[in-house]
Amino acid sequence: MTATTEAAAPRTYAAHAQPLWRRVLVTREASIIGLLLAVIAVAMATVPNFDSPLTVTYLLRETAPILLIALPMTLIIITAEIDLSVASVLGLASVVTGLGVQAGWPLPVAMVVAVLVGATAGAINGALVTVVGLPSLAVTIGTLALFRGIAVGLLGTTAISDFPETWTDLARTNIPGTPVPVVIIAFAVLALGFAVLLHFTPFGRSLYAIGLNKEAAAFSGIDVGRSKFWLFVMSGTVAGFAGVYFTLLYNNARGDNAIGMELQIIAAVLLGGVSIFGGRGALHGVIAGVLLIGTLGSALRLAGVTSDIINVLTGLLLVLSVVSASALSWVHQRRVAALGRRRGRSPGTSS
Amino acid sequence: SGGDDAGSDGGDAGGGGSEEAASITFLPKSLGNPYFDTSNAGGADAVEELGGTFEEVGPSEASPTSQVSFIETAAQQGVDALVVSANDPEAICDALNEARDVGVAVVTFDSDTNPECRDLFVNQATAEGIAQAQVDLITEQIDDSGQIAILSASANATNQNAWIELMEAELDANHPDVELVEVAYGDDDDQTSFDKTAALLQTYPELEGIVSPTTVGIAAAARYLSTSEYQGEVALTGLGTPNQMREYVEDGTVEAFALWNPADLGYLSAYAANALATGEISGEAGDTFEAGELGSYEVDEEGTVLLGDPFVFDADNIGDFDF
Amino acid sequence: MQSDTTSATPALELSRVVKSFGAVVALRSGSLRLHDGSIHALIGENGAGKSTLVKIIAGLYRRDGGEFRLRGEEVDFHSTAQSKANGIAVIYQEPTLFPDLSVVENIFMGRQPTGRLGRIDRAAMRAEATEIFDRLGVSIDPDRPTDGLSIADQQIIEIAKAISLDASVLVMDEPTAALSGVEVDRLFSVARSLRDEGRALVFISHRFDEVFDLCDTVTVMRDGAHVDTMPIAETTVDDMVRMMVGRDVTEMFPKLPAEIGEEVLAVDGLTQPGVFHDVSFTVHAGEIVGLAGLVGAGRSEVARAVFGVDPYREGTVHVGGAPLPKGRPRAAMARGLALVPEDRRRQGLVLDLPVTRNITLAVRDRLARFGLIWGSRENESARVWASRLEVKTAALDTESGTLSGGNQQKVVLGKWLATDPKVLIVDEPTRGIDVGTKAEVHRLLSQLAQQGIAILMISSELPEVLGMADRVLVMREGRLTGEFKREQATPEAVMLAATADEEPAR
Amino acid sequence: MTTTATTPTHPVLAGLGRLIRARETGIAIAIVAVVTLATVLNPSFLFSNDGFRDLLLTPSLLMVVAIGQAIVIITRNVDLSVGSVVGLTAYLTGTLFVQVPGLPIVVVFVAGIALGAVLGLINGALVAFAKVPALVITLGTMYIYRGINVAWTGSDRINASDMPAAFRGLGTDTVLGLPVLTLLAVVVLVYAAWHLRNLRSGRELYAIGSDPAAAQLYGLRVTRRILAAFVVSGSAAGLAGVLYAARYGTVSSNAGFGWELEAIGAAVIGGVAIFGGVGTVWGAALGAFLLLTINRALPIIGVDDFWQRAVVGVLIIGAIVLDRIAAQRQHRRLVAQREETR
Ligand SMILES: Nc1ncnc2c1ncn2[C@@H]1O[C@H](COP(=O)(O)OP(=O)(O)OP(=O)(O)O)[C@@H](O)[C@H]1O
Ligand SMILES: Nc1ncnc2c1ncn2[C@@H]1O[C@H](COP(=O)(O)OP(=O)(O)OP(=O)(O)O)[C@@H](O)[C@H]1O
Ligand SMILES: [Mg+2]
Ligand SMILES: [Mg+2]
Repeated sequence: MTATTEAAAPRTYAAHAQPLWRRVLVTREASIIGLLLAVIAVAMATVPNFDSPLTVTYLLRETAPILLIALPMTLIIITAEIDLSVASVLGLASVVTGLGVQAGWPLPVAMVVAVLVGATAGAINGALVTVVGLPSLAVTIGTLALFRGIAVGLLGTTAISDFPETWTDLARTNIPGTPVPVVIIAFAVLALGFAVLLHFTPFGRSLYAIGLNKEAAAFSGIDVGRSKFWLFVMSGTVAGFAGVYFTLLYNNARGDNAIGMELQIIAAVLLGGVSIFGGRGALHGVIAGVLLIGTLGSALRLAGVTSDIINVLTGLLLVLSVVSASALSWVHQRRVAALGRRRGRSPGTSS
Repeated sequence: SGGDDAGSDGGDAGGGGSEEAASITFLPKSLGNPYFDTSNAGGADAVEELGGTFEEVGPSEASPTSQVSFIETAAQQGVDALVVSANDPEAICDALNEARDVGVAVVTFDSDTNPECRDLFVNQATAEGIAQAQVDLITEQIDDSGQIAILSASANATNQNAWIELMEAELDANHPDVELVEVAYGDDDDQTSFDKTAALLQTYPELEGIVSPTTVGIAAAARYLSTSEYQGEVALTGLGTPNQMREYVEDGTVEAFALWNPADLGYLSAYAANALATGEISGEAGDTFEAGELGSYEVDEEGTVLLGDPFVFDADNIGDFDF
Repeated sequence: MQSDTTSATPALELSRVVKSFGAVVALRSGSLRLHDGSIHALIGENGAGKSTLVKIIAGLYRRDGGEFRLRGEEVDFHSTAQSKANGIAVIYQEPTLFPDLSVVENIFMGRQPTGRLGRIDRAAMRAEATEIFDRLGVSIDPDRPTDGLSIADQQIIEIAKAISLDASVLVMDEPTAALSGVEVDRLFSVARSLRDEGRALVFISHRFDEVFDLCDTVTVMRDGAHVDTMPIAETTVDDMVRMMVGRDVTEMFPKLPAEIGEEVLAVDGLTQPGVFHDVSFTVHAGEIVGLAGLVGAGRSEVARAVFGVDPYREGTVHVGGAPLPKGRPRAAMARGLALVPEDRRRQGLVLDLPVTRNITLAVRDRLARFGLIWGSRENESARVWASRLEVKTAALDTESGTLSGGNQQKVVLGKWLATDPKVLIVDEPTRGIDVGTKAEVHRLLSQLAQQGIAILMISSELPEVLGMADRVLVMREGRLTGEFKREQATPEAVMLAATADEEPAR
Repeated sequence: MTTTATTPTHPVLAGLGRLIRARETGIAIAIVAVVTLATVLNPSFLFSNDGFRDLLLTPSLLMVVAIGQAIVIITRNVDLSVGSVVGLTAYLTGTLFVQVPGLPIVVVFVAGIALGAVLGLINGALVAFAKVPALVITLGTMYIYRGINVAWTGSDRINASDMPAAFRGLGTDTVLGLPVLTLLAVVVLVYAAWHLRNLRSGRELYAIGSDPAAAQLYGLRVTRRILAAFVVSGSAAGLAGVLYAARYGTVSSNAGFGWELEAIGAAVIGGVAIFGGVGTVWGAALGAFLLLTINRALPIIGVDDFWQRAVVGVLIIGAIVLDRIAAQRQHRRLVAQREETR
């Protein structure tokens, strides 16, 4: 009577279809890291002056804003959203820092206000996306213009550059005894925080689920709207912080600071293996992606290659990285299909 | 791109080499600007005469922060001298100082930074001289009365702002009937300047004249005017290169405009940079150096070297120039 | 009924067709022989390979081996356009409409009638669509977008699409899964008239009554292989089931007696205007409450509102005596509520995530230590549930989208059982599931009730409700219209409450 | 049960109703309002030769680009490389005149459009064949094309005097009081709109954008259509590049910089849904018109130049919020229609 009981032999379920080394080494992230190491090795060997500590300092100092903003951007793209307004938020925060100092506030106060403005900007994006339910691509193209417009509108023709030297020096100094700028400490802390959040918390798990199927995520008790909202707030906050750093680094608060950086950041995140459709990607890949673009640019500039060629290479890298991934999966499918056909010819040899 | 044989092999020891020759890198506000093309060509000539190595680098759009990475690269390469036209007086300051710390001589030309960030500024003309020349040109063309507007480059361009300030003072002091109605910013971008000109003409139907103290701006404004109903009605002057303006002077859109010779500016800057790099001068007031066919120059207060007075081009003399 | 055409060239013939996806062999040896003027049933367990066979016919997949003949000619379709051009129309298991386009455009997309300069002749298109709808006996506004149409209406449009193709072979992959009795009847009469016009039809369904009602021949598949083909008149349900599962089964697992405890879930006066009104009921520990009704009665909406994924305007929900906040699935889960939704592909599973992550998705907070979660703990937890429910998969990190429907349903069940629920709401737990798995699901639900879990089971299949439930609630048009104890719940009584003025379906 | 009321309305009335509710009408009204306000404050905005001409001329180039962009967006893709394509073709135009003196203007137009088409084809091939997201691909080619442009141009530039007067005349000439460039843009617009509405290939673009997976199941030629959409977008950008050279006379390496976001913004304002399947090229073109007209009107209305971008941002957000409200209302109406007939 009982339906399916033929002394159900205890089944074992292999947890993994692939061996460990394959799962670790044959990943998008691993190949980006490998490429980064290769670029560094080649540059060391062939580009004069590349091996100087200055290279490290300059590289990290300049890519720091991209590194910072790439962190929350990764999480946002994993939920299948996007934030194109980050560079505008950076510019707005820069202007706010400047105006604060001009108004006679102590710099730390101005900095805190600037970061809060960034958070507010992020909250506006978040609310439009989650509460009103608009597509983030369109929303942030709008706020890209809006926040930049406010920044440029507030400061008009002027640039503010009378920041206390103790602070501007802090933005430029290195960790004593190393060629690494102090801002990297802030980045490391944030990166660790974001990595843990994304890869080792229930919240992080829910982000992948949201990116792949937000309806199923909602049915699993994940508050999709709230999660996304906070991601946008994080993105705004980090962009605000990056704006303060940018201002101090260049001793310069301007409305058009970091104009166009949003696309650089997104390019780096995508290069790092995050899927624009959401649900896939890891932070170590993204960090490697940012550093890869930065290092390549730095090495090529040192080798006397002009900025246009560097742009072409950045674009090629991005295109090749996605195309190769899709080509690989195509080859894989072909192989599998061929395997299937072979099996098909000799029936009876299946599972 | 512009930089010819860019084999900057030398220069590990920043500063005085055994020979007189130095490696000099030119960093304009942006690439793709014919004014800097000309000035850099002058610089390249000078470097060739000196037997050094010339390199030209720069961002594709004129923003201060994008200049920084090129300054840093020059510092890493340990070039002997860097010749910069600053997009912002402050933003590239720290980077320039770091470069000087590792032994790079820094000369600014065309647009200065704060004096403490560079060794020498090669000034194309004094700000007073430029402002005076432009006010004279425009007031003459509009019979010293009516509305005028200024079409500037980017809102932060140091040199532009200094001139505009002086022009306003001069207008207030000596031309009571001339009203400056607006300062518009074309961002040294051709399309923006063109559209801004259209907007100015429309916003101020009474406008008598436009001053554009930037070569990109004046060319764009002239092109708009030449095809519009305002041709010959609204006066246009400012700073432009003869090759860009020739057509408009000939068709009557523009009566006269001013400029120095940018090639000379680059040439002088290269000699100044070389003199600094070889230790011939230190940038103190009173130092003197030879600048090839331009003769001898002296460093004056605030570490400035002056090229000379601006030159006025008009229909009679424009045929004599080709740059 | 069926003219004897076995000797004539078959309209379509597949023999020993092979198809595999990676390591998964979906079809080992699929065979099917269709004749004109016949309706051919294709049955088999979940994952038997029916849909895969259909997709090969449609040109969506290319076979790895075997033969495929159309009217005697060997063919090898590279695209669905080719199969269409050869007079094959396919209604896929999931409706595939363009939500932003109008009903007419959906029907004719890609082959609109054109006039001069290739200009689309909208009037002709509209006229033809109206004609088809008349023939189907439905009136759908041909100019409205398909967005917002009920699943039944969407299915009707799929059928209209196939009819307009004037195809000689029409394949329907579970077209009735989402249809109510009236709609099924209407579909069947259209299918019969198409058959009488001399076309060949394939009909896939898990409902034997439908197969007997409509078809003349049946092909049974098991494990990706052809088992047998025979005239429907020469077979019985028991035979078919035996062939499908390779053993004897009954469709229904007998309900085990369970001790009914205290009230766990109490819903009072739940109202969402336009969706459901004044819905009140209770579920006790150990009790299975069946919620019956026609498709579209609003049962799923009530379940979703109770769980908190949908809003409701008025009313209260109590779990274990304490009120549950509105619209907060998390709070509901914390209080021991679990919902197995009706649409497993869209709501139940993240198809691109591995089985592991799906099973642990609802318990991720619980698996965390000091707020941190590790893959090994997830794997461990998932392994337990996968083996308890006997999910058929080679490895737990395979993407759940590649499992067959029944196994996907088991993953969803496992996901919610892992939360150790006090109240389990299951919405159509056996929709599209084969008999064997169905009995397993029933046994599982029975056991869970025995363990003291309160179960609310929504089902459109009356035998299932009557067989499993201790108490039956009936909904019609958003209102509770009947409540029956197990003993009182006769098919007639329940159907009457579900339809009232309408004619009883099935 | 499976019925939905067909409310019988007169087709003409229904058409009128649709026209009134249409997004395009709303934008047209907004444009009229902006122009009226600006003209009241400063009559020369409209009532001077240059004023009227510039009103039509300024948005024409972006309109052409936005039409191409809209077509790509309708297929649920996006083309971020259009700005770079404009730059490359504009420079090509100038170079051709410099290198081959006396070249007929038509040839230059064909060359510009052909280059645009090739660049679009590269985008399309990568998106359609390699099946990779358009956003990523065109972000990459945006950098590549711009880089090639800068490398090619160097610090060179095309000056007005390098191009024949007849060609530059196109940038300002008028026929019957209407600028030639605008007429060209309108021809492109009318053809694109007709094609999208009345031809199978046009309707299939909507189907693909509405549900790509379903389009595949239907047997639509998805790959070919997407390829074609990108080629069209590239060609439109190529045409805009040629027109750019005619209108602005000077072409440097950053011509068309940042136009990609403006074109997307214009399409979004015009009611083209960013996730495909919905919208018309009319809307996108009107969106472009509104965007640039507002830019020109702001200084006259007395809003500082610097706030322009902020206004554009508000406009974009306002447009999508409006879309959302309208879509929700429509969805509710459709569902209600179904409920009613139960
Ligand atoms: N795209 C795919 N990739 C991998 N495996 C697949 C794919 N499609 C189907 N399969 C597998 O092939 C087998 C047959 O699936 P198919 O959908 O044909 O079954 P079915 O008989 O239609 O089942 P159901 O009745 O549940 O619809 C299943 O084991 C399924 O997991
Ligand atoms: N995917 C969908 N798209 C559009 N309308 C839908 C969809 N699913 C359900 N509906 C509609 O929502 C209303 C309520 O349907 P619902 O599925 O909740 O009823 P139900 O009684 O739960 O039926 P079922 O037996 O299918 O679970 C019906 O009018 C139905 O047609
Ligand atoms: Mg199936
Ligand atoms: Mg339901």
